[in-house]
Amino acid sequence: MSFLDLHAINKSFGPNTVVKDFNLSLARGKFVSFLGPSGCGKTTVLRIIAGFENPSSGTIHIDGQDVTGLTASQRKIGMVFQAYALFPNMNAAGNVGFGLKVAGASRDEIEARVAEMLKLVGLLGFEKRFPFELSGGQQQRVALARAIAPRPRMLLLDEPLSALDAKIRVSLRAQIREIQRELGITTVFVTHDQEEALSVSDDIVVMHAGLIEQHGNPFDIYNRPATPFVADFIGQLNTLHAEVAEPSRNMVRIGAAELNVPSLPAIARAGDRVALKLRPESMRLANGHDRGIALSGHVAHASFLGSVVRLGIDLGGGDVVKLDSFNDRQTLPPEVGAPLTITFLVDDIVSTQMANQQRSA
Amino acid sequence: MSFLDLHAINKSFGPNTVVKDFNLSLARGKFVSFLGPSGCGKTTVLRIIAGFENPSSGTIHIDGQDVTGLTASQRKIGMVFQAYALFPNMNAAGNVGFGLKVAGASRDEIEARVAEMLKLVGLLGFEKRFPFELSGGQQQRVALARAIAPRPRMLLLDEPLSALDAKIRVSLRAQIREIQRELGITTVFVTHDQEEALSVSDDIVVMHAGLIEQHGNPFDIYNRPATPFVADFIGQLNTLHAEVAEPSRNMVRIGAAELNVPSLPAIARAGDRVALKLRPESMRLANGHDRGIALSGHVAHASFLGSVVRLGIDLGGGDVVKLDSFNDRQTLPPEVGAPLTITFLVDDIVSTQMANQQRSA
Amino acid sequence: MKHGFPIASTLIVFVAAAYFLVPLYATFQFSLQMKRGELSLASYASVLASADFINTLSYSAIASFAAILFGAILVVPTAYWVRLKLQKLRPAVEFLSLLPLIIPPVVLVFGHIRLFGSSSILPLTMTSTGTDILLIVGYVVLSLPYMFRAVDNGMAAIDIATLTEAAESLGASRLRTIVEIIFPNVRSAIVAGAFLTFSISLGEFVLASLLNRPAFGPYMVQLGEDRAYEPAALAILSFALTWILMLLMQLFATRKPNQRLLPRFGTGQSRKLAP
Amino acid sequence: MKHGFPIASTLIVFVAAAYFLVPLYATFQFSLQMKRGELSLASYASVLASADFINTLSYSAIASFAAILFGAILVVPTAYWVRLKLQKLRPAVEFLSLLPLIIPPVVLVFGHIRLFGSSSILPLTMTSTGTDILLIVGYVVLSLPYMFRAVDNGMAAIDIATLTEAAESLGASRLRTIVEIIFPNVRSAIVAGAFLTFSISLGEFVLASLLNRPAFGPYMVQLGEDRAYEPAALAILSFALTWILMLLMQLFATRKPNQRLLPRFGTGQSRKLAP
Repeated sequence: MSFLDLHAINKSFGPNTVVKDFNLSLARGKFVSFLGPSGCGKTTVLRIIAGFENPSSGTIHIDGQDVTGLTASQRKIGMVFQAYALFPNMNAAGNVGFGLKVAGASRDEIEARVAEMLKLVGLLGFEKRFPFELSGGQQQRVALARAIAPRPRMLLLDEPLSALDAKIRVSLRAQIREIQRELGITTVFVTHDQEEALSVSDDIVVMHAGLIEQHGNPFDIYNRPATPFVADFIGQLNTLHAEVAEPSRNMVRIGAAELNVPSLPAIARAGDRVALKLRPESMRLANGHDRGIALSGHVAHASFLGSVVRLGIDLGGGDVVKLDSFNDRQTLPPEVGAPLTITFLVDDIVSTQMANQQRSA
Repeated sequence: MSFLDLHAINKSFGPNTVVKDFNLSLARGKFVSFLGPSGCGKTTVLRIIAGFENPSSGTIHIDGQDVTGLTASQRKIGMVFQAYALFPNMNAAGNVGFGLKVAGASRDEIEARVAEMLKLVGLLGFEKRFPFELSGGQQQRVALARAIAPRPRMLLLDEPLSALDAKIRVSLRAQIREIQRELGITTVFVTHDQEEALSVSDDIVVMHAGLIEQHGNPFDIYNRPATPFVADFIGQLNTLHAEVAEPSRNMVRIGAAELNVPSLPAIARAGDRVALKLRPESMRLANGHDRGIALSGHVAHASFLGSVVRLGIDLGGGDVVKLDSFNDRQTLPPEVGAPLTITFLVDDIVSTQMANQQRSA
Repeated sequence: MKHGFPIASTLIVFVAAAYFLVPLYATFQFSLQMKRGELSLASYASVLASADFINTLSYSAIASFAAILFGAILVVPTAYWVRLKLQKLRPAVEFLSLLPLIIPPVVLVFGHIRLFGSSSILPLTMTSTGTDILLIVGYVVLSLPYMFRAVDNGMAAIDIATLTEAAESLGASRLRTIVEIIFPNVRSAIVAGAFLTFSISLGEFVLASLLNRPAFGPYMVQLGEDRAYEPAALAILSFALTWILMLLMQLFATRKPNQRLLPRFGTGQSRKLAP
Repeated sequence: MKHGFPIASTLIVFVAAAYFLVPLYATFQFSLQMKRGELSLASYASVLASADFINTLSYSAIASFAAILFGAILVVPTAYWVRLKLQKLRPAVEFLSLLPLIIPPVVLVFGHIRLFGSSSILPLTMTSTGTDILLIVGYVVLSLPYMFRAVDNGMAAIDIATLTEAAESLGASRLRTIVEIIFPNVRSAIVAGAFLTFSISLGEFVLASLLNRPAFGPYMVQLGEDRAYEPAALAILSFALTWILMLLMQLFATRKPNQRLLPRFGTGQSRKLAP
């Protein structure tokens, strides 16, 4: 049986419906991310789970108990906020111990648990520091310790990393995931950053305009997007235009090459133009160990990004595809205008759409 | 002869010296980035070029003219600010035309130039919009148009993208670079974002604590860092520990393998432990086309980041190296604990340091 | 977060509103009762017919406008330069701007009478014009906390330093920057400060009374001691006058996009509720 | 951006400072001249020996403290709930808090005398205690703009809504949240508001005079009309008293980390100059 159950949640603010018929079942100990652009309703769902907002309709069960009617203070859910929200008048120990004090724990018990929690987040020795004496990353680690100190049934994280610097963001997300695994605590993580969601989650719920677009593991979300929105929102997509050759056999033609694509839109007729969608990293520069389809073109632009070199390759006919390759210390990136050949596998085609439905990636 | 010449610039605020003996010669039409962590002095140098700060000592020449004593309003330098700094009481046309109006251009002339500039930044038709009616990216494009409308001798950009969303940041940096190429205007770009600097610049000046650490093109900055600071600050570094075998022949030993490294610290003696530094993308999973040195280990952690899969590989002896590989739709990332073999070339070793000087990458 | 609180606090807000509005209504109602047994505007007619009313009102209005003018000329450049160049002096200037609230006006008046009295080198109190000047200066001082706050917050809302640098990099002189960039963007803040200055000056009693000026405040108090119904009419009139003026000033300031109806003292951050 | 401006504006700041400090000094100097030809504290002795001084001062001090207490009890929960739950009512509440600056006090007094006069259902003005209550309520109202601003800005500085949610998610009741989280974090803001309330109430004249209360303000004005040197001494004394009180209040509020010495009305953003 699932640990967290959201059933038919709807939420409106006045005339605006921000969450529509949201259903989710989550097993105990899982780490799930809500991912979507701002305004997609992900934070509202989180706040409904926490008890900060009432759903307009629907029910919330945690561990079999219907908590829909409970206040936030009765739900036993730990929460970490984007803006840290440490109590400025208390030091780190006071913050971490607050939930235990409220629960009526003894002084010794609180002290021991505070030490344990601060050790867990790597801040042992920082007990006496006030929030304004801590860096952003340290504050958020104290906030995490505070949230889990009273042994909540669940942990909710509301964009906890978006106020932090890039390097700290990466290291703290790994630390959060490690702690979550260690404690086995069921966790919901809200973010608009796809790399963050992909890298830490067991499961991802991609949301758009109040609806769930896809619910799956990171690998599937990225490699088998269920809707055009997910395909576009997560990662980048190249578009290759082709002409339908034989719709019945899923054959298309690019220039002189014919290829058998995994699928074609049902309405496609011979002679229609279709758009094949591929990830930039699925395309390779031809290097002797060639595979799959090869297409020739020339470099339209080249960006050296450090570990990755990103080329824009003009294949003629209006198609400029992006191609990522790793930096090689011995080889300068190609010059603009240089001719080259790219290869890809038909299995790498993420989706095939009618050309007039094309979106820019 | 160089177009911009900074000679022996020093700047102190009270007791703090924030720029130390800064020298720079820049050819006409170049795009140079100042890159460094916050507080490194990069913005101060930019503000000294603009005329918003006076250097404590040193001279600034633009196109042969000594401008050290000129006010900002006399220097004819266009500037784009992080916070856009559009005049809230003027619409887009009013903002773009302000510099020309100040210079005494005629009404027709202003109108024509405003249209030309707005077209250049892709905002034709937005003349009547006020700043609060524009998105962040649009505001910054208007700010760019405003800066270049009076045909300044140089363009200065002070972290122009850091207030924008990730996707807009990437597209606007490409647009800025394109416009800069089209106009051939000498440009200085300040950023703390290495990918931004690497992708758009002809030249990069890496700064640290008021000093220039390295001045070179992006490829060299990344692949041939001149100082340990640059190596650490730009990109990521793996550390592989090795034992010095024969210092005279630059031979080291890792486990049973002996290899000839490009260089060794002069003080290295046989039996000393040294740290070899390599980029994550220099390491490859062994795949049959093996090359260079091969080392065996097992997966310590695996993150799926979308286009890239990042593995941490435990090679034993305390060395856990990161390895980036591109996502493959057909292959799930390896499980934690799975054994595998990595390969790298000795030419990919960025630097070799004594093990006790080791820094975390 | 869900039970009952909105009702309790809405109640508080209504009680607070009632605290102002009920007396206002009571005053208005009373002002209509001059003729026994019927509601009439007789008390208003009586007030408006009085030469003292017109004279003191116009005297105070002129003095208030003068105070607004001098106040703006003093405050706008000061606030601008402090923000631009004298960040270190900010605490001192902020403190100065609050002094008029802390120093009882009586102290100021005594000090001025001493300084500018018959035996001083600048015997302003000896002439009527001199005393008028002292009164206006006093009004400027009394309104300083509000004027400075309003203008300073108006400048905080736009990033004055960066706007100045942007204008400079486009070749604009300092004067041009102030006239074309700074002033248009703080105009509504100046109007807010002016409105408060006017309100305070019009009803002010202590300064005008001690300097013995024929101002509206002392006239109101005097009438309050002498008559029954006219003071109520007077209070309503002065209230209405203040509001009409405020509306006129708002209309004048309306051209700027994105302005607020009410003077703004604080940060007024609003919290993002939905995701 | 480089030439001369710091000098010009530094000058303005000094002139502004002089405008307050010179009269203060002149008053002080004059207060020492009661005995012809020598400097003495005779005027102070005369003031301090007067029973009226002690009586009116203690009366006003008690009334001020009462006003502070009631003001805080009214303002802190209101400001808290408005921030937390009634963002839509913010403009209305902000406007209400400014009303006392806009409505002349005379109007309020007339309204109250009408409402609570001999013929009303709550004839407060008929008893001394009733009038005292009216005076205190009047002081609360007069200080509302300052008290509300100070507390509201204190709450803006910390994110009150998120702190409340954080406390709730840790199981805390609303009362516990207010007592342990909200109050300690706005204590210095309350002290700032209290200080201004005290300053204003102590020197207030119009309300006290119209309600005919034995308060310090009317006493100062009365003395100013009757005597020569004592008023100066009185002004200095009241000034000193206000400051001593402020220091005491600051000491009381000092435990909180990261506080400011001065009451804070605005955003007080400081600009980052170096990179």
